[in-house]
Amino acid sequence: MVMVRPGDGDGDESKGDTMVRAKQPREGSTARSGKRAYPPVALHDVDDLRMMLLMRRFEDAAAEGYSKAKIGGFLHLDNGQEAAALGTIGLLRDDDYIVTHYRDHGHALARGVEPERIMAELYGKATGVCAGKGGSMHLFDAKRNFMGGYAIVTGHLPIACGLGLAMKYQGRDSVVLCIFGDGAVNEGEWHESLNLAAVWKLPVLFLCLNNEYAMGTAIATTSAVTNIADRSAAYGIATARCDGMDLWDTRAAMDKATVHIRSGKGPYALEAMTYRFRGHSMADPEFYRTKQEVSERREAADPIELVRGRLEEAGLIDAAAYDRMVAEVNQQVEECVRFAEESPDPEPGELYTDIYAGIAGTGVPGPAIDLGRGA
Amino acid sequence: MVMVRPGDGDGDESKGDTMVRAKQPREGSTARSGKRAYPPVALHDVDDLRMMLLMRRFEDAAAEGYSKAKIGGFLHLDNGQEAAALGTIGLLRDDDYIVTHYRDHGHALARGVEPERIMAELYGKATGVCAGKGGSMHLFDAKRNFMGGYAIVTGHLPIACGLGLAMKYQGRDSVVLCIFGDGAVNEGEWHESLNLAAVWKLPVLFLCLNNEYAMGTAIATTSAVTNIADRSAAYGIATARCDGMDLWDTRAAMDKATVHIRSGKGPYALEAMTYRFRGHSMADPEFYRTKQEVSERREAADPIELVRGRLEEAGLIDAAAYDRMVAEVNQQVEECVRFAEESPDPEPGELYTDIYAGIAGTGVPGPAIDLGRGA
Amino acid sequence: MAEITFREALRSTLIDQFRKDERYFMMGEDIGAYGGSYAVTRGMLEEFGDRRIMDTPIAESVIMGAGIGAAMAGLRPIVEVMTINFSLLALDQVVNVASCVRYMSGGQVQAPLLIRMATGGGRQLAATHSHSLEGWYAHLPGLKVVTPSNPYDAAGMLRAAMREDDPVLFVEHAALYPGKGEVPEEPYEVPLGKANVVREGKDVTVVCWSRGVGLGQEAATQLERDGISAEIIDVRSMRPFDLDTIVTSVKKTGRAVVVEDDWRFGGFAGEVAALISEHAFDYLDAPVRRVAAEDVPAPYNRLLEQASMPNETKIVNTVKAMI
Amino acid sequence: MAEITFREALRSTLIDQFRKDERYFMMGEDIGAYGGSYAVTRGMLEEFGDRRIMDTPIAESVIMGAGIGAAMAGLRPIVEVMTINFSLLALDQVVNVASCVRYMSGGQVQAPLLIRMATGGGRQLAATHSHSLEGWYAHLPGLKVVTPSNPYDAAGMLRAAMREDDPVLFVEHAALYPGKGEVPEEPYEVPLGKANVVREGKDVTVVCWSRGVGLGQEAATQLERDGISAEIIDVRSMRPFDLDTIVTSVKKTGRAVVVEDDWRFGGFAGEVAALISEHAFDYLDAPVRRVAAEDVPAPYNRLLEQASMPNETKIVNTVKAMI
Ligand SMILES: Cc1ncc(C[n+]2csc(CCOP(=O)(O)OP(=O)(O)O)c2C)c(N)n1
Ligand SMILES: Cc1ncc(C[n+]2csc(CCOP(=O)(O)OP(=O)(O)O)c2C)c(N)n1
Ligand SMILES: [Mg+2]
Ligand SMILES: [Mg+2]
Repeated sequence: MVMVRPGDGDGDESKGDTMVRAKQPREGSTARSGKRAYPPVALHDVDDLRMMLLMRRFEDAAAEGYSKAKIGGFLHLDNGQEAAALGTIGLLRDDDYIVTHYRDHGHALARGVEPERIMAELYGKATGVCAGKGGSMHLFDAKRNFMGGYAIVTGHLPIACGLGLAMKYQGRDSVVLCIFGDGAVNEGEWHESLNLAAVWKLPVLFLCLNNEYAMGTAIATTSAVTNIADRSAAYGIATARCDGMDLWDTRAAMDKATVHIRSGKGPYALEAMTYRFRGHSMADPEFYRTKQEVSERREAADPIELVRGRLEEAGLIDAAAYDRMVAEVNQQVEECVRFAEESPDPEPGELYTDIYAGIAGTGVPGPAIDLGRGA
Repeated sequence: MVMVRPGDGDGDESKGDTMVRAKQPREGSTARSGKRAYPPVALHDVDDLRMMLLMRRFEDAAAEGYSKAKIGGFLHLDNGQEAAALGTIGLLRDDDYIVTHYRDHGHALARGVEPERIMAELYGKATGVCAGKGGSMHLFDAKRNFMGGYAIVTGHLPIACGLGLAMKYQGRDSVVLCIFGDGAVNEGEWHESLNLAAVWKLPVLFLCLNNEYAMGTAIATTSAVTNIADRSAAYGIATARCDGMDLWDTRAAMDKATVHIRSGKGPYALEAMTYRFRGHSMADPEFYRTKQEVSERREAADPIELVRGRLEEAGLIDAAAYDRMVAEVNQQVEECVRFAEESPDPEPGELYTDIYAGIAGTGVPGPAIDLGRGA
Repeated sequence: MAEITFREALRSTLIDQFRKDERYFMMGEDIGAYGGSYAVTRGMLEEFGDRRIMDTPIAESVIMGAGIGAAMAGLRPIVEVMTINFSLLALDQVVNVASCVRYMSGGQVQAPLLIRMATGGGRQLAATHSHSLEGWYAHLPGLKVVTPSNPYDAAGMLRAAMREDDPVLFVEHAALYPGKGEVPEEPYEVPLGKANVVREGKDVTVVCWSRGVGLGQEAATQLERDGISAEIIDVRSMRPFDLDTIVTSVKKTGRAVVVEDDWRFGGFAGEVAALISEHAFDYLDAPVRRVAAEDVPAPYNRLLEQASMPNETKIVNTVKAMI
Repeated sequence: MAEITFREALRSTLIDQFRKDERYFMMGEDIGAYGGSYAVTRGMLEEFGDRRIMDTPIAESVIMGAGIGAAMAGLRPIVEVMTINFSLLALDQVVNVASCVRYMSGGQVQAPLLIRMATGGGRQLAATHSHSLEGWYAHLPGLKVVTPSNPYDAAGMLRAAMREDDPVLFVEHAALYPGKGEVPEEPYEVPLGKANVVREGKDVTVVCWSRGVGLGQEAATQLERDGISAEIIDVRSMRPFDLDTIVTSVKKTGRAVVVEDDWRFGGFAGEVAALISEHAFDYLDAPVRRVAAEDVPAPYNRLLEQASMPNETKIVNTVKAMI
């Protein structure tokens, strides 16, 4: 079901016509219809199920922490989008790069960042991945080339181009995975970035997680052409759409995309059709969609249920093993929360570190008075 | 030769597929090949010839003024682009709007702005269209709905959307003509503006004067897809390309575009293929193209020569009449220059007017000392 | 007089003006179906429809420019930028069109646009979402920049701003939205460009605006206990700026502290301090001090963030060190 | 030592560093085939090829971000923004990534990027093309902002800036490019963050930078004729800022004038004035004065534009009015 446009992957995109279709019917998620031809399940799919459960439970625990005011700021959860994240990030090599937006906990988990250090970051603790300075929207793990969550919509697309440029400059065949939402597509930086990546043939994979809404705004309200893969094709970029609720469909699309990029053919734009089961952030009153819509969509396609179902069918997991797995994951997340709660806040002096490589500030002495710190 | 994509003008763009073709061969200007089917020439074409001569001669006179340091700032001349400007602007109604970029003298002339007031503006005089405050790059004539030359590349595209929105809001069927170059299409605001105009169906005509270079950068250096009409189609916008060196071809395309917009179908993107015979600005050393390229292109297609040729063929003008016309235009431009030279500079106090509707400034008194004005 | 929130003061003023004059309409991200990210526009889509309450794409530059263009054509657009953080993406339109189009055109064209945006930190939104950059806007000739500190001023200044023939930036500190205050039911205006002495005092002048006014008042209460009498001036309008009121006060008190949420170095408080030093030089008993944000990107951790921001304790300590 | 232009000082330093270290490359509009809009990069495409001298689309935000991203991956990108006017379109990247990515990431990521841009008015480019907004950048913790006034500093500061592990904004006043000065042939560095006393004096301290230094020196020459001895300090680095050198001078002279090309209200000179008033309060015999641009959008007409800008006469008159 990966939709490949003519010219995709055959090494000669430039010749082929790529199509931009206005207002074509949305690809429904057909994950549970059973019509799809799947590859046989593999043992590592069990690990992926566990990871998806972890991603889901982690978000729920974060929501609880937020409700108790242990977590501050904005909190964007990605329940429902686990397959789209894991099916892409899970296929990357260690030397590949990731930049993503603020809805980034699951992405960090999928990249292998320690869950307790992510939770500790949400709690703002010294043991957090960013030592409590970045928070939920700005997760970084440089040693895993996880180069950040970014909270200015599309602010990271130019950064992805730069990372891709560095790969190309150094003759490395790493891929830069750049993740954003459907609402990001109308921002000028999206355009500038796709064009630059196309004309310089940068190894950037532009992954749009199309969950149909940008905060409360449905995509058709803000785009005359709602097929984002097609819009991306206008740059001469190879594109595809996949069912982001389906781990296997996403993986297949991701595989094609990375092969394309590593072979030096330049960027690729992948649109994963997905849906978020929670509000935009914890502050979202969800006026713009009905509870019924959400529950119907969840009923129709929960990415975890799909994986679980296929593993059960294949006899790789049974109900008891699944329950055990859920319990283990719950336990693991509880420990993350405990770790976060018990971790210390950053030292007050941390306020002034990590600004410059050296100690230089303004060069102007601060006022020689008690600042009333931590008031 | 106006290239119309399927769905264009048939009232149902949304259904039709619009094509984005990468790296298709550039439309050569076939103006002088004589193969084109032209409408019969008309008497008003003689006026257009005169106007094009005026546009050309005006620019040459501006260049002279600049060389004598009577004109300051940056000076961008549009010799060679006369048909693209007149073939579009000339078809507008009085209640239509225009916003354009810094290469704007010819556009103001085509709109009927008094040539002497444009020249006076280049000379920075009180009699200039903007009272000497705007200069070459920022010509305005509000009573003719000529809403400005803008010098930040694409800065005026959002403005065009706003003017268009106002037309729609008020139920008026005016067209907003928005003119920019090929270099502008990679800027984020181009994207934001085309998308907004498309989704809100704003009556904006996006006219790209594709003269193949942005300063010294050839279009293929910066765009993987160099067909700008096709790139515009990615927004679900009706598009066409025309030969901007050919007054009739441009007019035909413009006619289609305005009919489309006035019938409420939303924006239109027109790409006029053209070429500038002079450097980007008076400061351009033109390292990036050869003198030979320029003279060949000029030889192959000078928009003025085409009009003159057809008028001669049709017996509407002969060599003597043409020479007389040239002499008259030269005379007219000389008078513009004289007017500009003899006009006074703005009063010193003008520095502080036209900032606010009232007199409010910062509210802070200036230093009570002689400012050494005009030093 | 009713006790209403700052948010409600804005909302009811907008609604009242929308009912009276068709030329007003609003554009912004999530102002309609979502109900406004700070709920200022809640219910307006339902009443005025999507012709006048327009949910836009996430595309700040074209939203701003579309507002400017529509204003140039005679309408009275209101552009809501969700927060000042995102306004950087639209800054070019403000600097290079809105604030100078009247001038460049030699007075032919005006852009009577109202720009609204939320500002300020303090909610653990970290480095990219906690800016207080309204001082940058106040730097621009051709623009007016106002920032109310309470519901009464919010309603009155918004009404006045909506009548202006110049572009006005109306800055709303996000921390103030839920705060309550008395607001008359009858329409009224608070003229732009007038500072307000919100508390009289004789030992020191605390110059503040927006969220800072509450801090200043709280500090004054604390200082009073130690026998120090602080005069609190709410600047209200950053441009035009009511220097007279401030200088008059400083001539009386001999001391001034300027409070702002933005970073100290290169912030607007520096301008205010410089102006006071320049215009009340002979009356100053101590150098003008500033209480502003620490020179660090906003940290996420709550304690660090609180430590980085101005607060009443810092004002009190600063004043005490001056006396 | 050779007499070379400011432009040539930059160009030869870039070339020297490019030859020595492969990690340097440059991106910008028209830096290659066109030869650089101010000809700073002329000939570099020919020597280093289009892998290292990259002509970009007109798309300031992605150029800036691509520089930041490449720096994060270990390269040493140089981004040329044609002029500071256009940099507003890339400002978000500077504010919300370059200057705070180290902090947000808890020190894991750095962006050792060099940003170069031309600044300043005076060439009749009118309201949209005559900005001097470097003070805005100096406001940002995490960024360094320097602005040399002569060829010697240009080469030495550029060399130092290219070695920094922090993002540095290198601001080049367009009026200075053709100016000549002595520059050693051997590589040298001028450390960032150090002001320079370019002329000693005892009656007044003139604090200036970039184009202002020439104005200050000219004013000092004129003042000398009237028996007034002016000390001229070239700030050189706006952030970090060498307050010590300035305060030491003002303690000696008792008077200060700050000169800048930007608008007075809310400009960086206000910060400098506020700092001087704060840190040399007891030594000041007169309020600190500023000579800056008039509070108007830049007009096109030459006489109006000249009248709107700081010049030596205004400095002289300001000093005389203080003494
Ligand atoms: C430049 C900018 N404008 C506005 C916002 C506020 N905002 C945060 S997320 C968001 C919606 C983004 O939607 P989408 O890209 O579809 O991603 P999703 O949240 O659905 O995953 C908006 C408008 C922002 N962070 N940055
Ligand atoms: C935002 C911005 N970036 C850069 C520039 C400098 N600049 C002025 S014109 C120009 C080239 C524009 O080329 P194009 O759009 O093709 O128009 P043309 O000059 O060919 O008519 C550039 C880069 C600018 N004015 N604004
Ligand atoms: Mg979305
Ligand atoms: Mg061009």
